[in-house]
Amino acid sequence: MIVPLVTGTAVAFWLLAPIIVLAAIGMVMARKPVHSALGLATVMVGLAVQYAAQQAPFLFAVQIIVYTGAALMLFLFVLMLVGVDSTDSLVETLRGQRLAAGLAAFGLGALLVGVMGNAIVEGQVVGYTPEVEGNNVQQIAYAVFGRWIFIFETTAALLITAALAAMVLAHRERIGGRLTQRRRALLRMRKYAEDGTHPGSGATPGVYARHNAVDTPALLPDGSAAESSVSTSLAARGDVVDAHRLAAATKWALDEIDGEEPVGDERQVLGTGPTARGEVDTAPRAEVGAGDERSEATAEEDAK
Amino acid sequence: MVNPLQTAILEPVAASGLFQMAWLMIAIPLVSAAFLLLVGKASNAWGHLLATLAPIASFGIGLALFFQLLGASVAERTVEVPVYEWIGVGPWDVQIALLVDQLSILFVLLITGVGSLIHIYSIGYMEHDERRRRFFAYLNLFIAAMLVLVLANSYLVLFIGWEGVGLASYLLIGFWQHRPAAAAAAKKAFVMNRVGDIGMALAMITMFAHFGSVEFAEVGKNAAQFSPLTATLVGLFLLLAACGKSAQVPLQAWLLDAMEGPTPVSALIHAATMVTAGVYLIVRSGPIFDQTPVASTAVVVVGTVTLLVGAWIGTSKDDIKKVLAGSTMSQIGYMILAAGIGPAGYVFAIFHLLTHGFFKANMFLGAGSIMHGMDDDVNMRNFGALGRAMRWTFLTFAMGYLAIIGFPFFAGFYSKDHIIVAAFEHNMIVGICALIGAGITAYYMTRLMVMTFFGRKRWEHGVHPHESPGVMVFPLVVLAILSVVAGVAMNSWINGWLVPAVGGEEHTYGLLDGFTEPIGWLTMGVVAIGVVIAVSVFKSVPKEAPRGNFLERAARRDVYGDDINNAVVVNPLMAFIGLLTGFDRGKVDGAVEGIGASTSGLGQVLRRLQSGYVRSYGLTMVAGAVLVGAVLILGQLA
Amino acid sequence: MSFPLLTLLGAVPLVGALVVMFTPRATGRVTGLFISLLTTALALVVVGLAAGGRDLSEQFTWIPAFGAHWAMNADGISLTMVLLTVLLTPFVLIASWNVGHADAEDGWGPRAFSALVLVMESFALFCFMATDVLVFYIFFEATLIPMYFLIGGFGEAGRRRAAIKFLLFGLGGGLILLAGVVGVYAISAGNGQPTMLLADLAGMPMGTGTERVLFVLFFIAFALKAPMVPFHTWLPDAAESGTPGTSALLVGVLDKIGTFGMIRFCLELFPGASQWAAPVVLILALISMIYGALAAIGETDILRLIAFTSVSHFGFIVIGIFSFTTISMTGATFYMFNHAFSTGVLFLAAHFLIQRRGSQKIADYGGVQKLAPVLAGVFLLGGLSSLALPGMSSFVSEFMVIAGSFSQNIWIGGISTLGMVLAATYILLMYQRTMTGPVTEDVEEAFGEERSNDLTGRERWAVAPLLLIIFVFGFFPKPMLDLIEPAVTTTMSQVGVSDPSLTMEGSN
Amino acid sequence: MNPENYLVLAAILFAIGTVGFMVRRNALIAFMSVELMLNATNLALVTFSRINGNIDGQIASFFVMIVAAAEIVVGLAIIVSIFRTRRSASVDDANLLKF
Repeated sequence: MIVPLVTGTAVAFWLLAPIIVLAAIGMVMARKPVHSALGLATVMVGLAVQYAAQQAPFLFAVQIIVYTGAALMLFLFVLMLVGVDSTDSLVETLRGQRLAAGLAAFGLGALLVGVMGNAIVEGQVVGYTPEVEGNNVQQIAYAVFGRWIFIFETTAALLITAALAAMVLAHRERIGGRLTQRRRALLRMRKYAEDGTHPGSGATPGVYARHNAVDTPALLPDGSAAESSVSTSLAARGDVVDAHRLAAATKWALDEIDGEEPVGDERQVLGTGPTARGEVDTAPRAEVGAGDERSEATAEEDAK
Repeated sequence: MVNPLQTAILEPVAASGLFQMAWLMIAIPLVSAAFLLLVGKASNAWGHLLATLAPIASFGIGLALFFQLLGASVAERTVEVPVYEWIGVGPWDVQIALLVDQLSILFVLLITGVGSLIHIYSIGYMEHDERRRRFFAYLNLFIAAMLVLVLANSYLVLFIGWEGVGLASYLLIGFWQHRPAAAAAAKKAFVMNRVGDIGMALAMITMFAHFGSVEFAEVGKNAAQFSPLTATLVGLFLLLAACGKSAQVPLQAWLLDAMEGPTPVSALIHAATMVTAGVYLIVRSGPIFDQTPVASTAVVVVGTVTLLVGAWIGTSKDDIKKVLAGSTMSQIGYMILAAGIGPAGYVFAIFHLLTHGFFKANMFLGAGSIMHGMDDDVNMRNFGALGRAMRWTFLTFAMGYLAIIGFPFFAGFYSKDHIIVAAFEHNMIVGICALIGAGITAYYMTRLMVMTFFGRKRWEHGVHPHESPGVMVFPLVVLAILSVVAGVAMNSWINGWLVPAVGGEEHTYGLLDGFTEPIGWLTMGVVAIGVVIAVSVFKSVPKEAPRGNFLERAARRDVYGDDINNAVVVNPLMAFIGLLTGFDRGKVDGAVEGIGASTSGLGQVLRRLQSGYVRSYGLTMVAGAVLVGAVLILGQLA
Repeated sequence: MSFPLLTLLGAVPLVGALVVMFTPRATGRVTGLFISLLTTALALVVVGLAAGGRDLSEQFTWIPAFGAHWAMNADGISLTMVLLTVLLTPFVLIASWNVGHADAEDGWGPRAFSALVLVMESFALFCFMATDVLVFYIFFEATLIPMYFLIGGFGEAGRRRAAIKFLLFGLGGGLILLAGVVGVYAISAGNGQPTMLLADLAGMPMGTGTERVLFVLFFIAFALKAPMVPFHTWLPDAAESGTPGTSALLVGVLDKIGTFGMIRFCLELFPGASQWAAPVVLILALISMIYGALAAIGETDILRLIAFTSVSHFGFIVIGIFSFTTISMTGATFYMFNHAFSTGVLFLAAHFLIQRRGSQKIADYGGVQKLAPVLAGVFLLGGLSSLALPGMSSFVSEFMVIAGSFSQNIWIGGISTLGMVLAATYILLMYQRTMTGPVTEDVEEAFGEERSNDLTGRERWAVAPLLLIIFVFGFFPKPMLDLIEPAVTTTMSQVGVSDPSLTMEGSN
Repeated sequence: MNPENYLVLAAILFAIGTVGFMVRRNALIAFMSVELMLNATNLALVTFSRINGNIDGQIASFFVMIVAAAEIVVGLAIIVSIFRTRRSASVDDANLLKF
């Protein structure tokens, strides 16, 4: 039985091609920009392997290091700046854009395949005729610094201008002077004088609360939770512990002091009832003030 | 029935001596007219006197030429006076040249003679008109144009005079332009003359196409070479021209409206001279009409019909000038009838034309002096018993009246009698119509005389007619004498004089022929009947015109001539023009504006492509790339 | 090829226009008039020399690649056109003395008017004298510019729109002509050395198909310029909203380039095709003549009416040209010469009338003859020359056109005589409605006793010479006809047609 | 191994890149799609270089990478500056330059 001559490049190609295509489609279809970036990274790496398979080791290296490594990472930087958490709705606003785009792209693809198809007759491969002895890198170096030296220098100029352009574009003139510590204090007091905002720093998470975890909001003297004490990205993600349950005990005590009929049954208030998140608190009933029940609930909740 | 009489064609003789100055006759009135118009107000005081001298001077030259021709032998009586070369292009060699022969000299004498008398008359008549100078200038212009018409040696030069006369009549009819009726009448006259001029133009261009020249001599010589169809066509075209100018049936509506002009104008232009131009044209084109019996019969028919229509109109018009205009139309019908008969009738046509010139001018001037006395009122129902009030006018008018009805020994008797005789020889029905025409003429002329001069006074209160001043009465007297004497003087002489020029055979007519032939008696009988009926009917004349029977109502509406013209030509043309203007504004312009509007509309649509979305631009780019690629590939494959 | 006199003649008004622009505002008009009179004098000298047999043709190679030469020549026909331009322009300048706002700061004052008129005169002269297709084409298009500003800058309310419409029609025509010129170049290049010279092109052999196509192109361009019916709607609009002085020049000079072009280029370059197309063209011209006359009768605006009369007259001219007889073509050329003056007088008289009363509508007038007899007289004389009264020059030309076309085709000649009646109707109808009848009250206060503004001295001097020319050439057309006839016979021989033999050889 | 496969792959990637650019509203994603298209072209260049046995293909691809780098820098700078002023990175929001 003849074992089909399967060369390394064929394996590389047939293994990676589907992955690359799927990654590309993933990049286009992903709702979160970060996922698209990852898709693109996969495509680039896959292509790098193809370069290697096509006897272009130098390009393989450059692709991985320079292109994927640096350029793509820039994307991630900007993604972070622009708002990594923004998910785009895939609903199409322009009428008929999606259908037309699909058609156009299909036409383009067919056209390219057709054109390239008859550009190559039965795909014979001609080996490299090296102008200078040495491997691929020497030849590229010879060519780049030989024939194409002029273009090489122009690209150098191009890169400098690009860098300069980026700085110019992203630069923002500082309008006011540098905010020194003295000025910050002065401003804080002025703000307090004018509209009575609290000059001191807000409460950090867990202050006077029954727990000092990052996601537990601080409790203000009147028992309400201080929103500003928890990081906005956590709040955006919805991982903030419900302050109501924490404040219940204080509130129960205050009602007791004022002689009013305390709200809610004793069991719930003291943490032996169903937790704020609606599931029955199966933990064994313990005396009031035992911190560990609290930690079990939160651990449970964190797991979710 | 081709007429056996052969039209004489004489070789014109070169001008010599006084003849070379013949063009002066035209130049004097033309220069004086131009002078009066250009000099303007300065010449108001004496302008009209200068203007009167001009036709008198031309009359003098004319008389001198006449006597020279009388003295010359028959062969030398056709004299050609070259003036200068007008159009010398390609095959054409059109000369401005005058032709003085027996026929044209008679016309010259008529025009300048009657013209001078009317100028003298106008001095009195236009006494208090502030634009008198302009009136006399136009009269001189008319005399000059009419002389060009009769002295021309070719149809083209005749055409200059023809249109010049049309212009002069336009200016004179519309002299009192502030009156809308006069302006409309003037325009109508000019346009209808222009319709006739189409006939003239068509005739001329046919001659040019066939002979390369339009001189009477050339055309006369080569007329035989015309094919029967062309000859008939040219004949009919000339008839159309004659109808236009002489107000014959198809184109007669303008003559009655032309009475809007001052009375001397009516006398000169619409009685004596211009309206007879048509007859002159037909007599001059004798050789052509000889070739085409069809056209000749057409002329006879037109003449007869107009003869009857004119007389019919004359019977029940209350405006004295309209009656005289109707009678002019009828008398010219007689002349056209005579001219249509062929060479035999030419002489009688001209003879009647001359006598008619005298007595019709006399009666028109008489009417003018009556209007002068009656504060410009023309309605005969307000006249009556003027005989006693205006002795001289009454006497001279009576002479004219007797002449026109053909009272024995008066001018009309001789000239009309011959025509009726010739008519009977030509065709029985035509003869009878001519006879009936004579009867009706007698009827309406007597009606006019009775209503104006006899019967009870029906004057408006505050009107007291008085005799016109001497300067107006003098021409009346001269014309009256002429309308009496002219018949007798010319009866035997005119045939011998004209036959060499216009054809027909020599024949001497005695003074008493009228009494020897049965037709003469017949005519006198019919005339007598007409007079008796008129006198009896118009014993008492009611103030208000009675409703009258169908015939009278038709006559009052000019035999519905205007209504026919409007219905057949004017209204449809105006409707079509309205349509056309709408079409031009709407469609043609619309199409042009439409192109403009549609381009900007397209612009509005394409504007939307710039949607502002980068992604749609991307799509357009990719689609474009694909298209280009596809085209290239297809190009390769094809 | 001695001293380039013809180029000098064309250049004088152009340079003059520049001089006028730099003279102080007050004397601008006077210098403008002086320069136009100078051009007239120079033109008369040129005509004298040319008539005296001197060869004034000039030829300098200009663009060897196309074979384009700066070639000028003055034969009978172009001399007539030159004469008509130089004779009409000074009097239009005199008549439109106070056109434009005298103290206009934005330059649209009378000085700008004179300058633009001089520029237009210069381009027209070059057009008439050019014997090189490219030079003719360039000036054919160039004349649009000054005329656009003349219509757009001075005149009534809708002038901007009319100016644009005029320009678009002109450019449309120009475009079609350009296609023709390119075709001619292609053919001449095909037959060896590419040349634009009329002399070389005349005998150029070309396929009947191409010759016909080129003929159609040239003819449509010229039919657009000299408005024939389907393309005529720009002329009434331009005349209605431009100043009558401008319209006189537009109709008198500019539109003649169209008909002149027909003789000089359509006939001489494409003889075969002209004869092939002659019947169709004649019918089109006949329709144009009758359509123009009927539209004139139905018109209510004086200037539009006069514009439509010109459409009718152009119909006559084209009938004359395409009847291919010596008489009709000489008649047509002489017609172009007379039409300029008869319509010029009409437009200028209308100008004086409208200047006094302010409105262009016929209905607003009545009885002007009583208060301004001289103005009415001039208006009547202009009208009479327009309806071709014998004794006036237009009769000679109109009669020659009718007779010439009749001898070639009985029906065309026959129907064209209708024009005489229609002309009489629209002229006298207009005259009756405006001049005669009782004096209406607003005519009274416009021409009233106290202001007694009949024609002033200046206005009489503007119109009198034109009338003199009409009468002189009415009675003595010989000098002009002798000038035109040789050129027409050469054109006829080039087109290869001869006069129809007289059916009966009458010896005259 | 027939090089044509690589070209087909390049064509598919290029087509996906164009779809990405035309369909997605987020500027960064569109930008990434452009990068994807560039990578596709690089693949094609390398493939042709190998087919024709000439090193220039690889050099061209190399230069494409350089230019891509410059382009990314400037592109991202622009996107950041737009984001900073408009608080949104959507391509469709910047649609004022229209009819």
